[in-house]
Amino acid sequence: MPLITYREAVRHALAEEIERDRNVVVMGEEVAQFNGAYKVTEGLLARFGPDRVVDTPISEAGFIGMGIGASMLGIRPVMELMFWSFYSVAFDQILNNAANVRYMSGGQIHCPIVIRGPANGGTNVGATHSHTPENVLANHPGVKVVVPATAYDAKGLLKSAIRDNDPVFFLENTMLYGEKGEVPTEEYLIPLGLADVKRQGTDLTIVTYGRSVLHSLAAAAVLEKEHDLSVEVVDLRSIRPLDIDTVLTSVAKTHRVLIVEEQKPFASVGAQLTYMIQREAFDELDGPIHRVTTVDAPAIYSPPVETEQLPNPQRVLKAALELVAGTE
Amino acid sequence: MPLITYREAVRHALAEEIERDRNVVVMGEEVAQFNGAYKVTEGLLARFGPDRVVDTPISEAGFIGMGIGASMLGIRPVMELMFWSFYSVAFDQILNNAANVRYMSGGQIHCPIVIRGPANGGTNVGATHSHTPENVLANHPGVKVVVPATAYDAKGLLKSAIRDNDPVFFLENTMLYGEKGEVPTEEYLIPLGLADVKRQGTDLTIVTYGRSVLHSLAAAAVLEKEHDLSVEVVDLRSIRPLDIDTVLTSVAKTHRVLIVEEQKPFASVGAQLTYMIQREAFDELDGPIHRVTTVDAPAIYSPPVETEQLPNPQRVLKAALELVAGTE
Amino acid sequence: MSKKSTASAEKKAESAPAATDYSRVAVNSRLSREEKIELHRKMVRIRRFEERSLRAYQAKKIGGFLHLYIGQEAVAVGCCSLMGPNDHVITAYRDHGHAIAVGMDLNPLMAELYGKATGCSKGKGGSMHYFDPSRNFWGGHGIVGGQIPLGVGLAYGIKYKGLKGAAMAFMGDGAVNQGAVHEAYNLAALWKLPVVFVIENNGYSMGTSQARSSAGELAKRAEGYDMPWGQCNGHDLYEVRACMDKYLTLAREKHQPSTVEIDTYRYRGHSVADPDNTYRSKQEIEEYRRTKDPIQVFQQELLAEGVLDEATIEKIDAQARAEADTAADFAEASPFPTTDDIQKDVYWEADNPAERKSKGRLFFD
Amino acid sequence: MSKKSTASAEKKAESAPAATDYSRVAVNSRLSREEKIELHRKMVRIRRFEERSLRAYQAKKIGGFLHLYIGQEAVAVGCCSLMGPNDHVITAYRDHGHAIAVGMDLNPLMAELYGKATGCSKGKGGSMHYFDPSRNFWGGHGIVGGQIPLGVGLAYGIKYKGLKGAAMAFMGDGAVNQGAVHEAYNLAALWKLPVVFVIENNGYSMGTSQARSSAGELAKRAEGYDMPWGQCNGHDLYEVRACMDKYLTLAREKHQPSTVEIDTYRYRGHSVADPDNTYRSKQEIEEYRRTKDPIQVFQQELLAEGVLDEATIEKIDAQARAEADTAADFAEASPFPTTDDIQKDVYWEADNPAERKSKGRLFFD
Ligand SMILES: Cc1ncc(C[n+]2csc(CCOP(=O)(O)OP(=O)(O)O)c2C)c(N)n1
Ligand SMILES: Cc1ncc(C[n+]2csc(CCOP(=O)(O)OP(=O)(O)O)c2C)c(N)n1
Ligand SMILES: [Mg+2]
Ligand SMILES: [Mg+2]
Repeated sequence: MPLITYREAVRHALAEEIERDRNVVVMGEEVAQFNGAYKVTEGLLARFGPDRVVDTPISEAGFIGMGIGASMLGIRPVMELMFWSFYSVAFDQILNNAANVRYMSGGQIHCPIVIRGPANGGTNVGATHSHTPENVLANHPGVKVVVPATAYDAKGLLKSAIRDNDPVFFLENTMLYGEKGEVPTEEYLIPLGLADVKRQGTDLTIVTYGRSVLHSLAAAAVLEKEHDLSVEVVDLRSIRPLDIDTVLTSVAKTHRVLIVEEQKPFASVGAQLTYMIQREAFDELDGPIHRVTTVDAPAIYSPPVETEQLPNPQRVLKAALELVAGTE
Repeated sequence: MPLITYREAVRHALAEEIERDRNVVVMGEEVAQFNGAYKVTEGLLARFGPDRVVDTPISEAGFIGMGIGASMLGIRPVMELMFWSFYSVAFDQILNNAANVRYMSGGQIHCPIVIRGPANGGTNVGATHSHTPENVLANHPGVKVVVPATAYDAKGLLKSAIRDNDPVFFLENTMLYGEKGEVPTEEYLIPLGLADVKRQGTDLTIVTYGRSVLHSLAAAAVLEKEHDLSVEVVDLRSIRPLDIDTVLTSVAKTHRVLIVEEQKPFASVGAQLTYMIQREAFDELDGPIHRVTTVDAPAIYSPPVETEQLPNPQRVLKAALELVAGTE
Repeated sequence: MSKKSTASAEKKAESAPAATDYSRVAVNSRLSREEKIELHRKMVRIRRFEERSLRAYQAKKIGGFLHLYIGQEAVAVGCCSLMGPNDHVITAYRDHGHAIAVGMDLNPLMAELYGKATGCSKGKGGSMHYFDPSRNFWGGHGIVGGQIPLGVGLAYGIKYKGLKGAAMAFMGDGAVNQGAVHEAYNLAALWKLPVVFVIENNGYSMGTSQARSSAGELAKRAEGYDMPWGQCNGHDLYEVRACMDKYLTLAREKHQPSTVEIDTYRYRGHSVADPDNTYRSKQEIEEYRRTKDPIQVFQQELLAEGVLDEATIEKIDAQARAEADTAADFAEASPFPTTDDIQKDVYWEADNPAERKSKGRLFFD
Repeated sequence: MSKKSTASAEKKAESAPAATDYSRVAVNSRLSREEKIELHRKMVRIRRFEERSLRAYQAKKIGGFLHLYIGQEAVAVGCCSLMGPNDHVITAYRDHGHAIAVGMDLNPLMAELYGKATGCSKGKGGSMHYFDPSRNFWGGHGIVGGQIPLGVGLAYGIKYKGLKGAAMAFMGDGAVNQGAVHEAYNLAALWKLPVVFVIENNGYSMGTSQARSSAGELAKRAEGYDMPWGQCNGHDLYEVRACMDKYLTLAREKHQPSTVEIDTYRYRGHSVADPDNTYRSKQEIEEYRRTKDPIQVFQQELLAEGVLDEATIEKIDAQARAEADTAADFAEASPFPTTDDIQKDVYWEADNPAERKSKGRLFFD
């Protein structure tokens, strides 16, 4: 299979879906003529023209609301937020209109819109540009939330997201755009809501998603090699719908759980996972579930310090060893 | 002590603080001439004049941002959101500017702003008007979040909030405005971040806050009378800062925890509490922590059905009995 | 008079000069007798429906808010009467008039207020959230101004599909101060999207007069986006039609968006719970009722034209009252949704399990 | 030329007609030699600082974004040179110029870029988040348009305290399409708050020309709120001062807010990482550099006035380069914040534990 970057994987998914379905339109700030702030949409304007790949003004509430309205008429807009952080100015459109309109209309309407863009720290862009809103988004019934970690997953999940009839929020990662992975040439889809065991193991389950999957795998390799610990890494891939069964299966095997997430701790995705795991598998747990999260503060700018604020292999390693030590 | 309503308690706190500190200004839609959409600010315009009690246009991002800017210069704005639900259009101002400006300036600035208003379901106002964003707010380091359940708490906490030098988000409840409670005539303050054990018990701890405190107390009375169960009800009062110690003390006594919260379940305040309790008191737990939350869907309009969607005494009772049955 | 200025009332911008006899404007003169009567009937049906709903509210049959449109009927009926098959409508929470104007039946509308499963939104939306996509009616929205970007999206969809149509996006005078409205203006103007932004200026946002909430003239803000704009008298159905026809045509024919401010008035409080005495006088309301009531104005016009006579008026009114009563009976007799219904209509996929492609849990507890 | 229209450039609204010799306008003619030289020096210092920071960025000493102000110096220096003790400034992420213009030292500014604890924001804010409340400088804000309501808040504070002052709220040409900006306009106009909204129109928002992002003329949107507005040439420091003086005076004396659109240009990409070739030509940039460079224009003026001579120019430039190098050395030598610092500067209470009144946990893990 060819090795392509995460960025290319997203781009290929967009291109294939634009090609497949006349109703798919890609929109956002700088996605067309500028080729995308992070070059995800590079070449799409040239290939598909300005009707299908559309530059917007800096009006996130306006253009996302517009996309939601258009989706009610059957258009399938794929809107780029240059950073997911900018959802802050479009929050009402995203989480009142897209999330609620089906319900408030008694099921008469659905909004097949995708909103995508990066949501991560690690590039020293500071507090306002480093939000990871998957918990906030998934808090709202009516929406779907996907956070792919690899090129393969990004492509297969984005294609499913675009074909989905519910609003899907697709959270990418600028730190992953350059990461390469094997991606088949033939078309494939990955269903939303299916976790992927990225590494098998028996001593400890790490539940994670997004870039933290990479950190967890790196830590797992060291744990195996240097500490003789067999770590299973469950990549959720999708936050809502959530494949809790795969998580529970793993917990039943290892009896120890570490959650690794690039989230501010209070009411994070990991908090939700903890609730579900202890509720549904209390007797399987040898000890408390631990978390590695973003250190609880707004995102710091200082480059070397930001690395420490975020989950990273060292922090995962340390937390895993602590957890295992506490349950031996 | 005189019996006054929750509404009056909030009003008295506002009046006393306007009187005490020249920098306190009350602002919001309809707070002045109309006497408040829910009559919380009734009479304040007449008493303190239009400089201190100010009607705003329907521009939440604009006027809350304005309040934040003014707070940087030492004004202490107390902004009313007619419903906290409307934070959706001011999200960026609230959670980027108010929450982050201290950090991004390296501590040079602080924002002594209070944003207050009701955040609750139960009055059949539908999906867009029934958000309970305490989890979303508290997810953001830099902010404080308070949810008083009684008139006494509302007054003492609001006065503390207004004197606090950090941004404080104060979540009231339209269903509680008419509830009466004893409130002393002499001035008092309740520190933020201090939970209150509203009922002592030994068999089960209910951790809760806001209107759910009332439901929990009602259920606790029945549990005692009809099921011979002694229930402790811990009212958090403040979500951030969080008095986890009082919760843990109760858990160490009862070994069983039920969380009752008017929250959508995914990544709720209760999820966070669960993480903390199991992490810090794993061995104290006789069984899994259970939750009673809002049934996971946008708020339904239909009046009798909305009652069932929300926590209510019957749902608490049922959950408590289930929990106890499961750990006997 | 609560409005900004008499200057504003005089300067009717790009709409026709004040002396026009709007009955002679083509869009009105070509109406048949039956069509004219139908316009009258629609206004009467709206009013009787709302009066009946108010009684039901007072009898505690209805929860939440009830924002009555009484006094503003000529706006919704005038505008919506111009709709062709590719025209679409979206509005705010004061939506009963628009719903009836686009042709929705009273039964499901009343049942919605009662929170019944037979309601147009299955009892899930309530008064603020009427919807009927089959009639190109996209709600009923509770967040002030939040529907306006959606309206631009409807226009985008119309244009993208190559259809000749227009979207009408209604808002109140208070809503113009929401940022999303301005973002929507710019997008519509920049991309030439066929939308008419309709400001129903009833002089107040809740208890706040226009002068206390908005700097400048409302419709004129469109100029900042190089959009044409107009103002008209919303008490006169013919004038509403004449004015809107012009801007709808611009939208349909040239993809030219515009803003139209329609002068109107609500007799009732902001919502039923509104005390309605801190911000305007009884006299002001009475003055409007006496001199500008849209049903009276149009009725007089049709009497003068010989289209209506007193007997017909009586009959229409009696029918409308009966229809509203029937709707209340229907609503009363209908079942509430069940608790199982709470989690329906959340996800398309959950409602169409046979076609579900995703895995995992969609709902949490 | 990327700007909307030549019509727009001609129609300079309420600012002075094109023929004015701005050096003779009182606000400029009363400047002393030293003051004039100081204005020149400020612009040079900004430019040398930024050029030095660019080299540091290329050497990977700086993370994140670096939005250079090169080419726009006369705007910040012109505007901020008019500040009195009760005047305040807030701007967006392209904030180096404003920070130096209000008088911040280069050392903490460079150290901030390096992410050092000695930075003006202790390494927490970075390039986009310079702050110095002691100089009435309230940042440095990353969310497009998000600072504008804060600017109105500064004006509110000034007025509430009964001070004679004004706030300047800077934004780019792309920012005018954010809803919060319009909400802020309305509030300022409605409540007569002493703020000047300054649009630094450099023709592009990232890779999008003004024509592709904004319908209508930018400053003219102020009319929709009954606010006065002006436009001026931001390549000429004297003109900037003349124009801004007028609007600042209106604000200070009459609490009259206004919008001023200042024509300017950035030579560098949107940020350092911007490829800068998809949306404008090299020639366009060169043309601006050659004919409109604000430092050159003002230097020529001062040479002609006999205020500057070549030797002084050389000396100022050398000093500015040396100062920038010193700042880079300072930054390089400074320590990074520690991981313990991550949770400082989050809560006032946590930073002032002796005065803490709340209980419970403020931080979570
Ligand atoms: C964002 C937001 N802010 C506030 C409200 C509360 N609210 C509902 S209607 C209304 C007044 C709106 O007035 P206007 O736009 O003139 O419409 P009208 O009620 O006169 O039809 C207000 C403040 C809301 N629903 N949404
Ligand atoms: C709400 C929001 N949307 C998008 C961005 C990304 N962004 C940063 S700067 C910028 C362009 C702004 O252009 P302009 O306002 O003209 O200012 P200039 O960069 O020219 O100084 C964009 C799109 C952002 N920071 N915030
Ligand atoms: Mg109104
Ligand atoms: Mg620009």
